[in-house]
Amino acid sequence: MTTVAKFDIKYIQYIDKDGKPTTKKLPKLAKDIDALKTLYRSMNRVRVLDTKAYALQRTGKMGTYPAALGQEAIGVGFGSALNKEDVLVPYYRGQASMIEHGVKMEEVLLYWGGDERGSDYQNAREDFPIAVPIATQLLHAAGVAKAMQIRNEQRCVATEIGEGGTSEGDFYEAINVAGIWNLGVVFFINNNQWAISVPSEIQTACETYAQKAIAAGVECVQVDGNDIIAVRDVAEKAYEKARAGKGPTLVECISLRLCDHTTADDARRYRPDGELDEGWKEEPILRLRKYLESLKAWTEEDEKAMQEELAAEVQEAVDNYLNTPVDRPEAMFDYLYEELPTRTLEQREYAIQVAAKKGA
Amino acid sequence: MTTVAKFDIKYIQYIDKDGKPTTKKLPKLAKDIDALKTLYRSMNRVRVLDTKAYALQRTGKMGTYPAALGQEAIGVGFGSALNKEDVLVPYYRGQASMIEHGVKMEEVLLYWGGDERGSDYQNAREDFPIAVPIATQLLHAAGVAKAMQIRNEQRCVATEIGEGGTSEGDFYEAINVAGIWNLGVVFFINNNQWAISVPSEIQTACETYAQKAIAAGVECVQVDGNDIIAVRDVAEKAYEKARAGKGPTLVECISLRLCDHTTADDARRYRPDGELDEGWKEEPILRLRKYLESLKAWTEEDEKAMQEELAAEVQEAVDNYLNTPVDRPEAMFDYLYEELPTRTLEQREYAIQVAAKKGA
Amino acid sequence: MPAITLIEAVNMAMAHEMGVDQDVIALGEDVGTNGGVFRATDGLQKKFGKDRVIDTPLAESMIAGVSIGMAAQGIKPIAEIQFMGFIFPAVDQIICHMARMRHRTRGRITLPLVLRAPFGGGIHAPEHHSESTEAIFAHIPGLKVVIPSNPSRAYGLMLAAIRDPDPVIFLEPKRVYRIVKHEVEDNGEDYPIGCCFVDREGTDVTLISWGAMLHETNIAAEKLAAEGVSCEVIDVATVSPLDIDTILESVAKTGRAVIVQEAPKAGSLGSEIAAEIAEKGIFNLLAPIGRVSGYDTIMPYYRLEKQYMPTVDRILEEVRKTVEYS
Amino acid sequence: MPAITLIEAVNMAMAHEMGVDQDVIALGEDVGTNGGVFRATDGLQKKFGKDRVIDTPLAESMIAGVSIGMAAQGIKPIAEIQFMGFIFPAVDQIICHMARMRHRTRGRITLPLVLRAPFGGGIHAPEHHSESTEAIFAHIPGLKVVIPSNPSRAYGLMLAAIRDPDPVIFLEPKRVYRIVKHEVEDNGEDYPIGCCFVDREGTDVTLISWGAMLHETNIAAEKLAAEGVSCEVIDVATVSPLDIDTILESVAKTGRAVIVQEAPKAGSLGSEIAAEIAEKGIFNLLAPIGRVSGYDTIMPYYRLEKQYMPTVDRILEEVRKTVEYS
Ligand SMILES: Cc1ncc(C[n+]2csc(CCOP(=O)(O)OP(=O)(O)O)c2C)c(N)n1
Ligand SMILES: Cc1ncc(C[n+]2csc(CCOP(=O)(O)OP(=O)(O)O)c2C)c(N)n1
Ligand SMILES: [Mg+2]
Ligand SMILES: [Mg+2]
Repeated sequence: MTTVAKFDIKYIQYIDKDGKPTTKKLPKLAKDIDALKTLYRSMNRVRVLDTKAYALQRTGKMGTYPAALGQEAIGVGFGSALNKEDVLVPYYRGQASMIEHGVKMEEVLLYWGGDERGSDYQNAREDFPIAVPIATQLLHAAGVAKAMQIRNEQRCVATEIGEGGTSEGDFYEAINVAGIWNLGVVFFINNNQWAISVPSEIQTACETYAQKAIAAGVECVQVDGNDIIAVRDVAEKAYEKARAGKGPTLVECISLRLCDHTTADDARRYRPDGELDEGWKEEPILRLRKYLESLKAWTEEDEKAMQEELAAEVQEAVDNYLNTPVDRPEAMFDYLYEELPTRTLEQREYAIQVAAKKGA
Repeated sequence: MTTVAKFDIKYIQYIDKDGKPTTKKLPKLAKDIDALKTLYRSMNRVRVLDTKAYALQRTGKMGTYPAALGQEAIGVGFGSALNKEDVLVPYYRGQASMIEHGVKMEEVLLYWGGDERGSDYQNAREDFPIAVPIATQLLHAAGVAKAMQIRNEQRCVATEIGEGGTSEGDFYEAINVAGIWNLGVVFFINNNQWAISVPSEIQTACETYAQKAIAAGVECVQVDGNDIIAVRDVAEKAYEKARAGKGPTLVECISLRLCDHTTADDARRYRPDGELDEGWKEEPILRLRKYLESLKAWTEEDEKAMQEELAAEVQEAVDNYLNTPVDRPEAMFDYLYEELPTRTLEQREYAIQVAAKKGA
Repeated sequence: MPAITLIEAVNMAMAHEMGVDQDVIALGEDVGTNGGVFRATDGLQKKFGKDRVIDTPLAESMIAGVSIGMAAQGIKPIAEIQFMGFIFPAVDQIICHMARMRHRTRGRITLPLVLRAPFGGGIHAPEHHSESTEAIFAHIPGLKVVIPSNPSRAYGLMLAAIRDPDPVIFLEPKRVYRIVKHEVEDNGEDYPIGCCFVDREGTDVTLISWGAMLHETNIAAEKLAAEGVSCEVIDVATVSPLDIDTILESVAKTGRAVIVQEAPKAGSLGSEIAAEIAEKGIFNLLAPIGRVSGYDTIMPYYRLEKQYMPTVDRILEEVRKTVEYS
Repeated sequence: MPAITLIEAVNMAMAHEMGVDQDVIALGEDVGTNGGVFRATDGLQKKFGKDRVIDTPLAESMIAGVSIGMAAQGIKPIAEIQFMGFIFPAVDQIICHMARMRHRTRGRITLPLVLRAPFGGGIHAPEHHSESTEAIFAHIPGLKVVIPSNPSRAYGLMLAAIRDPDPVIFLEPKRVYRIVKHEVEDNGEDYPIGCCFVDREGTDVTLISWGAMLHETNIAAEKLAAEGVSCEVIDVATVSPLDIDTILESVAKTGRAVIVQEAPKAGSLGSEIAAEIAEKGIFNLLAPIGRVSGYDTIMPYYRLEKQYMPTVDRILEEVRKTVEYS
């Protein structure tokens, strides 16, 4: 019996839950106050948006919405590290990274508000729309990276998935092809510890989600997903590697879903007592604030001012969303193909008539 | 940066290509001459059957057929270690294990000869028919094991897949669920180094196929698939563990496909020069013969007698196959549901008429 | 006897059969502690334990494939696909194995299993949660595809599906999960699979529908009755294998037919029914077959979904046209 | 100009377009060194290199999903699914993404890709290698489904499929891969997608078919001509979106229609065509629509496949019945 291969999984954390550094070897970012403030603001922005979206849903002005409460460091961390010309392939709980990469908040609201125009991103033209069918998006990310490789471009692709989603075959097929083709794609797992009501103990026998990359010969690492400095630093390095043609990385980010799965869910049905209390002690925003405060870089006034600004910013997006009139009925048909077949053209005319009658 | 998980992959071999033990800690089987002779005969039987099937195909008496040339130790090894009440869920190149578990050779021939009755195994009533859609069978194996678990039975399940097939999502979904449900199933990978024309260098970036099990938290091991003593010994232990409710194992067996992919393939289009010459030096039958000879347990006369007996045995199966008349046309309908719907009943009558006219 | 909703009827049928048959088990994503995202399996895990009501990992091909393996051993799995839009990863297992295991083993291995999925639009659900793709499964020989339209039928047909020795795809019209209640006795009596139900007898025109659309269809029939148009309303219920005889008989009587469905029109179940009428009852027809249908386009997100879904008005218009045709 | 087979025409069209458009690439299992198990991509890797003719790992969902990603970036992938029986793991990617990317991004992201697969029975292939499941894809809005029936059409339609800005499922009737040869000039001229072809003009009855079955249909038409029955033969070619107008016009002229297909009957493309004729041309019909079809059962293994597949005799019988009907 000989040993033919060996693997280990590393865990990265720079700032602990009390905002204290856990190592002396901090990345540059840990000292870049402006950058940290921007990240802090971004995480708060997502939280304000999510809260607002919840309220809209509760008052009948929005459809089902998946908040990212407690998981803001992940999306903001890896989303903000992307260059504009990189491509983001998000999952449904991806608003944090999407907004960082240029998707407008009102676009996010439009999408969940039941309007396809929410995916016609005005800034992030190459980014993929949200993928609801779980794990499918990872293959698209691999394909985008393959296109970049074929054209010899120094860009990269980031994509995200929940820890539950890693049980899908598409997850594995994507990391496997990324491995063998040496694609410039970085896979982020938001391990928020729940897949709706299903905890990790029911999802997989793995000790870590990072180790799933071993099945694809892909480099991997586990990160404290509540530590945005760690997430962002790991993302930057993985992107550099990807852009340099040195292949994919899989990053497991450990967080906790502090909210319901979506507005349609009630986590009290299945969440063990005490979990939330513990979770709130770990959450990423307070942690960064404590760290900033420890550097004397953040005050109560800063906080107040920022919260007011963010409220206004989000409100503007909400207003834009609410003021967007429902699309024309024929929009159901107008983007099906470049050119609509005759048969469907007749249906389009009919739909317009029906709508006109209803309107009348 | 801390290390949170560690893994290594072991490789097992007892007998090298010259029939020499590579360790002093040999399993009992290595000294059980009768058992070894039976295994030797079984491997030869498959080889004779495959040769015959090829000849039948070449003369228009059979459909496409996938031989197991050079891979006989794998199927014979793990198939023979099963108990009768265990369940086998084979893949299309699975004749070696199938025959070991009671499937008749004429049934194998009937299946590839285009007759569904080939899957109505007379002895192995619970075994699954061959799965052509790659990797799908692994999920069935997991399901069978789950049924055994629900009923608290001390049985186990064995299933097989090619190394190329491990790239399919179903492979991963199956090992993942087997891991988390702690199922009594053993997954054998026949790593014959080719998936039709695709070598491992194009299939996956993994150093080993065994390590794919790490993604599922499943125990795994790599075995010399040309060493039937190793395969059989590993299989026995894995089954014992499975029957005892201690969960799944994944076993990668390294071999080489010495034949074309199937009768429909021509490996000369893609196989590198010299590979076959090297491969023939490693192959499992000669190796076991050398080992037996080194124990003075096998002579040229034994060989001759055995080959004659096997030729007769296989010829009988071939005759039975060739003498099986084509099924009734209405057999197309008779097993679709327990009870055929009226509509389809009419089609059945019609098909009988059409056949009668043709016959006339 | 309290009145119950369609989803409660599904639950009651599962609970009933699990109570009398040890081999029946339920599995799927979130079916355990959570009782299913629509609560179809509510309370079942508490009642029957974690061994018989199983929360699975998130993988639909796995759910289908593992169910096949279990069923081959005589377990009778009721597997939930959380929404029909997520059944597609399981299609390979459904088409290549589920539908054909009995056939390909010449009856040696049979698969007594049920694959449940909520489907259809109209509840303001997110993308991929509102499609009606029953036609895909209805085209696959070896499957049975059942769609209950109300609580009583949901109870009776679910019992029949579980007891059926062959695989049944059981599609639940989630828009009507809770809009009507029936008094349903938990008496274990199943309804026949493979038969249409006649919801309403009539003489002027046959309205043919299934699932949620039956509600609009019945409302339309009621309104038309007030106008003096006598509609026969047929609930197809088992969309495969299709009970075409009941439909043909009705059309022979009325001479006119209107098919009402939510799915896109091209290559749909409505096409199949129309084709059968055209083949076997064409000269009974006094008017072209009317069809009220979803459009041949992607199911829109919810702001436009009302524009997509057939309405009572659209049905009325089509029926009037068909009845007035001469 | 040498005469070439259907599969050579497919190869020639791919080679042509790869020659003139750098963005066109081919991928799939065994498409590289091996040139495809049927040799559809023979020689392409040698000519265009490993970057443009890519042997993939063995995973169909991956092939489809990665093609979507590439196409979103303006690459034009021609992806091969080795046999149509193995397309099912990719169905989720096809239905949930491929068919709707343009739609759901309001035109922002489009997918100029082709998914090729050989299909159909009659070549003594193993299990799962002989089915005809075009109806599944023809029911999905947002896809185009093209089936060439001969070498010239294979060349022209493949070029059109590659150039089409939207996803095209290109199904190749493998039974006729090599049975006829046409002189096809490699001139880069495409044929229109979305149009039927009229193979033969006639006045008594319209025969409607596609793919391999067109061969039996044309033979039958020839025989019937000798009997004095004048058949119009239509090659549907694009099974979705369907060019129903050409079919309706022909039926308006002949008053009789017979549909010939290899797929099972229930919920098939033949049903769709029959339903459309019944809806829009019913009173032009002098006889019920005839249908010659595979049966509603699992495609048998090869010893019985001849019993399953429609034959010239079955077509003749149905056409005679339809023509004699009065
Ligand atoms: C293929 C598929 N199956 C099922 C669902 C329904 N569903 C939506 S979210 C979810 C749980 C996902 O959990 P996880 O991957 O951990 O991501 P999270 O929501 O926790 O971020 C499920 C089952 C889906 N969207 N897609
Ligand atoms: C889902 C699916 N895709 C493709 C095929 C076609 N096919 C048959 S065998 C094969 C190669 C399999 O290679 P491997 O898994 O290594 O097994 P081996 O044949 O070498 O034993 C392929 C691609 C198939 N049968 N099923
Ligand atoms: Mg999660
Ligand atoms: Mg192999």
